Amino acid sequence: MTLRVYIIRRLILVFPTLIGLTLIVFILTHVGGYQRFLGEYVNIHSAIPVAVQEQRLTQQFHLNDPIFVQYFYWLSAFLQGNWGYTQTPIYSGTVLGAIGLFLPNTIILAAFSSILTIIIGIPVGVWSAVKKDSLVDHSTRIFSFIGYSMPVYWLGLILIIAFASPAVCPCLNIFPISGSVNIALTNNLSWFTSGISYPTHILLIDSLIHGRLDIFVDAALHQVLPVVTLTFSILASIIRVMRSSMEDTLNQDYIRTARAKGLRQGAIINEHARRNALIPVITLTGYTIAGLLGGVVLIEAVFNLPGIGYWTTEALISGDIGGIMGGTVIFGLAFIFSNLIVDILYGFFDPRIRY
Amino acid sequence: MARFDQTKLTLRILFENVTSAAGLLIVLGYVLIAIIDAVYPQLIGVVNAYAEVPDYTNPVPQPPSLQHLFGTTYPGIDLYQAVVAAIRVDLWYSFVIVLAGALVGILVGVVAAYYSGFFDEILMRITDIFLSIPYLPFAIAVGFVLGRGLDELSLALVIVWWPLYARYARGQALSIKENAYVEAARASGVGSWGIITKHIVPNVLTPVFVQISLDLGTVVQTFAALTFIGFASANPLLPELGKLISDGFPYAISAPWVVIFPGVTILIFAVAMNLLGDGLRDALDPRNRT
Amino acid sequence: MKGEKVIGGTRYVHAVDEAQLTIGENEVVGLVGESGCGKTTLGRLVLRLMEPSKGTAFFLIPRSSIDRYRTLTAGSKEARTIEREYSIYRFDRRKMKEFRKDTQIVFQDPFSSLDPHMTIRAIVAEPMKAHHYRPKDEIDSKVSKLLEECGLGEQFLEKLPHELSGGQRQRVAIARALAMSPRLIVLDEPTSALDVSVQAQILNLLKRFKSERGLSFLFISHHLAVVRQMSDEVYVMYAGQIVEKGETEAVFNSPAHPYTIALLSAIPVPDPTTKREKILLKGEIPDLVRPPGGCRFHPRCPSALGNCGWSPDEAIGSLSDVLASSGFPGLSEALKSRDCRIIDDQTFEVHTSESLDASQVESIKRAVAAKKDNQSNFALRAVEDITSQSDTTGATIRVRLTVPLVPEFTGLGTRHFVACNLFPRGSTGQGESNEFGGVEPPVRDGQH
Amino acid sequence: MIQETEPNHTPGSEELLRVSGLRISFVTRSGVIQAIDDVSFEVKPGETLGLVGETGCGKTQTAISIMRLTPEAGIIEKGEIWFRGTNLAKNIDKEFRIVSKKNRKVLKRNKAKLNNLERELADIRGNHISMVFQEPMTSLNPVRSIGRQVSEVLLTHDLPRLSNRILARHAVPPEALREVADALAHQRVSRENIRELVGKYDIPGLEEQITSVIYRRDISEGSKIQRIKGLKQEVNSASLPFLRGVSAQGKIPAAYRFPARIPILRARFLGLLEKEALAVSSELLSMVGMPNISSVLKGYPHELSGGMRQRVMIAMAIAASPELIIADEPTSALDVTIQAQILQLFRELKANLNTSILFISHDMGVIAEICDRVGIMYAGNLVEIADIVDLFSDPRHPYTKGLLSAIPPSDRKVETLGLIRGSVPNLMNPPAGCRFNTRCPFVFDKCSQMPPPIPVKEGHYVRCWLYEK
Repeated sequence: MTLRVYIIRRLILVFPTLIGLTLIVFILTHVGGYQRFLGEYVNIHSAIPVAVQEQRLTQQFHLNDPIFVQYFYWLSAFLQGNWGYTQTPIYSGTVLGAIGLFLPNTIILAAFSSILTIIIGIPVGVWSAVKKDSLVDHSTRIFSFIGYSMPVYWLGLILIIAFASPAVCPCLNIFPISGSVNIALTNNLSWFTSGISYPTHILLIDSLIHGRLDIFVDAALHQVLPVVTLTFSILASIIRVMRSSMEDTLNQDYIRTARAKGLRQGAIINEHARRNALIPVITLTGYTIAGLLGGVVLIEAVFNLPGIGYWTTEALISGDIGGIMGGTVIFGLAFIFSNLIVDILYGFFDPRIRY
Repeated sequence: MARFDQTKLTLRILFENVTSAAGLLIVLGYVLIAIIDAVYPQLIGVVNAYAEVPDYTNPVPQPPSLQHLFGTTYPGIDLYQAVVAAIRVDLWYSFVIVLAGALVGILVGVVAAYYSGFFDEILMRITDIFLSIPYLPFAIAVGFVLGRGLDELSLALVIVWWPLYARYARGQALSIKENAYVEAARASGVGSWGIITKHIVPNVLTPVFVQISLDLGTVVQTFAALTFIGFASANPLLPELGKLISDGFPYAISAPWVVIFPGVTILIFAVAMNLLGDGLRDALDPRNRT
Repeated sequence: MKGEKVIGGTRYVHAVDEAQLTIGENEVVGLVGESGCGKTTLGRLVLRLMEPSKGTAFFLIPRSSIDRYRTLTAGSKEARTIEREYSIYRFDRRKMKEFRKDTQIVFQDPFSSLDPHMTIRAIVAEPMKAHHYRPKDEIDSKVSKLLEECGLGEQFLEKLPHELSGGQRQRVAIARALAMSPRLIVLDEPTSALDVSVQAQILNLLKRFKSERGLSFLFISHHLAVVRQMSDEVYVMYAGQIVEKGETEAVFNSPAHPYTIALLSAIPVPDPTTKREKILLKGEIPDLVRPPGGCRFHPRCPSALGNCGWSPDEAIGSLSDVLASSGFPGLSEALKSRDCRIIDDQTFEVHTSESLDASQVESIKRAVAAKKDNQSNFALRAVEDITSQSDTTGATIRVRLTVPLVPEFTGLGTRHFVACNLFPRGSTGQGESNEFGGVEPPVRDGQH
Repeated sequence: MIQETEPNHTPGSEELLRVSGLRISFVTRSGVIQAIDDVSFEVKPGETLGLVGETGCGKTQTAISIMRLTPEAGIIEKGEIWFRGTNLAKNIDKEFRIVSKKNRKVLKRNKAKLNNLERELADIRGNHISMVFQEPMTSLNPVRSIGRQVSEVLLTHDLPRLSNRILARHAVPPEALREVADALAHQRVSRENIRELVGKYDIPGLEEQITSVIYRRDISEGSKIQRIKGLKQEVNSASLPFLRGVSAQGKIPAAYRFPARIPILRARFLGLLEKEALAVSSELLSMVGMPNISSVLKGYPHELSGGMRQRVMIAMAIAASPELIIADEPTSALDVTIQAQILQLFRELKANLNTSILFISHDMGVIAEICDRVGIMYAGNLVEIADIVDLFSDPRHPYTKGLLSAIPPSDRKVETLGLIRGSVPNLMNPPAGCRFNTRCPFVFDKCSQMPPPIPVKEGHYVRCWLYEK
């Protein structure tokens, strides 16, 4: 089986998972009758009275038919982009609209931290495995243990205290602790309203588009603490896995063979051990990504960043079904597709998997 | 007797490693506190183990002092008592969640692995689907639907957690099934049920047990995290660590202790649990037993 | 019997194909072959640890009924009644329970064949518990007695497997196998994982049990010397088929099948003075997903004939070599790059731009004839005829191969049979005798 | 290289490897295992010495320790390993020591010393001594192509050879090649007359190249001559000084270290050597009888059968034409017919390369087929060592006798096999004196002391009091 075949097969395997995801969301909206479902699809801002809307919805989604018929109609609506409405303090309108506004910020946050994690985590893990039982090793282990066990939102709070509380040290008040930008800079801007910037909704880009360097710098500063927090929370587990898998690899027979061939230490680690050691790390990336996405929710809540997570928590507090389900779907999709990419990478890394 | 020697050996290896020993002791300490708090709270100076005692005359958080060891949090709640009481709540729920999840998971996993084929396929697809949503958002959704009390929340977490164990137990069971002793048992007329109960489950339990110990720390965190973002609003005065942190959130800067103490309580427990889990894994790894 | 097992969920492998064997009362039957030849699968089929896709196995069937059965047409009413009565694949729950009691297995790897969580006592007692051995309170004494017989003292009862050496574990496994005093034990490479001196101990032990308890063994091993010591009859397997079978002494003293001969000559002899020349088989054991046609051994066979099942693919390979060295580079290239038409299992065509006259075709034939005795070109022996017709664009050569002949068992004297085209059926006067003919079940004389 | 030389070592002294008084211990949780005690033997140039014994007798550890590849838990406590006048086991006491830590023994390592050791040994491993391991499945890197795994040996140890080959192709005039080719076409082909043919024009690497073509198996006789004629190739002129530097200095010249690593330039410098290394690898693979090499070079270990993997291992072992090959049960994981092929291969290598081989096996038959001398090991002791014929014709040590009698003969049926009572002693507290005294049928009081190697015949020593004169 060639690599291409493997990739194609993997792509096909995505569909059942997607069906499952939608099915779960659909069932959740139907637990105990379809009232919650109606709640998701009724638009209270429209002129049409709720009762009428509900009646229409009942017809549109065939709510009186058997459940799988309903699923079918719901799915078609879902695929046509009708995801219902959300009413939260920070946004009120269609679910898709909300996602369009909030997703970019989340992506930025997640992207920054994942990149940081990879460029820090893997070398450190390798290093501490090679220098087993050395001071380096022990300190990285302690670090990863604490990082692994630290509640991420709490870490966020601690950072907030450290960088904002006068009790600690005014010298530390360099990083802003809340929101995505300093309101003072942005009030009565045409392209920035209620925490959302236009056109790309990514403030870092929009500020440059509108040539406002000061806003760009301020926005960048606002990103620092969240990114650091999120990175810290996932870095630990990556280092941990990388270290242990590198340790195993170094005990393999083929490493002994490499030594018997007279290869230098460097060559053994870089050319023989590292690639093998990465394979189990890749397989475990799925869980890391899950942790990352979970972390996003909490961190956006702590730092009031207008992202999907923030929106979802707002929806939870204000009991808004549309927001909850929308958030779940988006996180689910993000998770499924990032795992897809990981698996394809896996195919590149391990020649055995193609056979 | 041999089996006893095995347990002894395990403990010896566990205690040879200082960190895992420390982990074990700390965890035991937490459990002890929880138990005392449940049976005779006054012993550790807790007035009401089942609800926080607000003091609206002085709702603003007070710094740690002699009569308020950890200070107070909004609304005038003695943080020490709240934290101690919360330990009981969090430990209880976490244990329930993990054990329930593990139980379901082992059952599904082992059965799937033993009767491989179509049945296995179905079960694994289901677990895949459950695993295809990151657990935190999924738990939020399920919890929201079930209702936002702690019991509903833990039910939600069980629903999110069991597939992990199912996957894990299945993997273990599959490798065990390959061993010749399973086939030998079949050849000597032992029925399927006998093989599952006598050979597969006992051999699966050990690794799953390690997994449980590694997960407990995570579950405590997740549980607290969910209450932090607004679950458990059903019972505003229930002592719970995540909730305490979110209550203190607005005062974090002016009165840091309101978030520090509950957070540290979680952190220490999670660290201890992970240390213990790692120690157990090493202790039960055959390579380290010779 | 014919077994199938699945590999990787997609590819079906005929691990065992059309194999027949008989195990008589108090008889040791050896099953020899290299890894992946299907001997283990056959062993598991005999105990119904897996279901065959075709074929049957009889247990404790009276000689009379088996002889009768051979005369019947498959699927006929009477045949089915016999099957229902004696075929292990038709057994109902109760009969299966009995069967499990009467048969046992000992595995190769003494490490994975004992449950690491069970004490030796529990392991040996397991079969008795499974069969509700009565009286219960005697189980313990029986366990220690069995261990005693296998040379393990009381002190082992409460030990766990990992505290024992390989040899001791294998003794435990044997004790477990003997627990319900079975009639037939399948020994799947029982000593392959052991050291020579321990192996000797175990083999002697097994021999003793055979003579003392009148057991029957199916002794599976890749180690010919061991098989020779243990078995009364031996079956040689290659790539899922039995190629030679007969009384041990007959097979070992006068091996007939080229594979058996090569196998015997390949055993390293612990004696530096005897420098007998070896027959080195080239190539690998074939992949059973696509086994070679005809006699599965023909690609490696040092004395393969034209009709042993050569396919165009094989012929094309060596033909192109021959053409290369005898001045037909164009044709050779065409063949090498598989630029040729395979018409059917025996015929293929190759086209060349250079025109060929009769003499050149003749010279090709001569070259083929000259080269076909070099073992790497044995495929050429299958070349029956080479014809060419010229056309405007050049010439087309059509090569026809001999029709393969699937070897059948031929008797070489009493109770020694070989399936090889070197011994065409009837060549030795006596054909397949009933002893080995037909469906071959574990046979027991008299009633059970 | 380790500079200390053996005091009584004369350059022309006849043995290649001498192990003396070797003692290896393994520190485990439950105690210290005295795996090997007082093992001494030597390997002469060109000879094949066999080490036989049952599981846990320490034969493998002995072999591995020669290259100082003993696993984490094991240490060399005493002994010397002289290889070509260098003691590979010098200052072992500084590298490890056993310390008691709360009533159990643990190992302390001197990391710095060990790193130095590794660096020093790197020149010997794979270059002067190479190894073939038992498990061809796990001993090859699963995610590294065969080609790279073989060629990296050459790139580590044999840069001059590679550059010489390229230069030779560049330097040799085509007519010279034609002469050689024609000459070879007519006269009988042997290494001698090739050497003399090539001797006329002294071009380093030319002879090797011609022999490599001549001794390849995967080309038919006719085209070999063509190949030789076709040897000449164009080499990028910019890289000539680089190649000359390499063959002169035996390593990449300092001036080129950096440019050679720049991706674009790499192809001109390192790239050349890597390509040549691949070419040599394919020759090596054909020497070990590997079919369709070109695809194997690109392929990965899991695509090969056990026998083929083992051939790859052997190709790597002979790549840098070492003086000594240590083969640790190279055929134990293989089927009988495949084992026969590999043994045949070893015989050919012995004939063509005349390297010494230290051949470890548990199978007396295999040993009998391939070895010139053989040592019998039991429970960490070398109990008997003798010329192969002597040992089989008149074994002296009771263990050797028992072992030989326990082998099931393949040519006749015997009623019961001879056997050795009891089982191997636990090496955590081995019996005092001769370790076989717990099972020996002839045991007597004297056996409580360790017997010295007692000569019973020229080159035949046995550690047993029965033969004390």
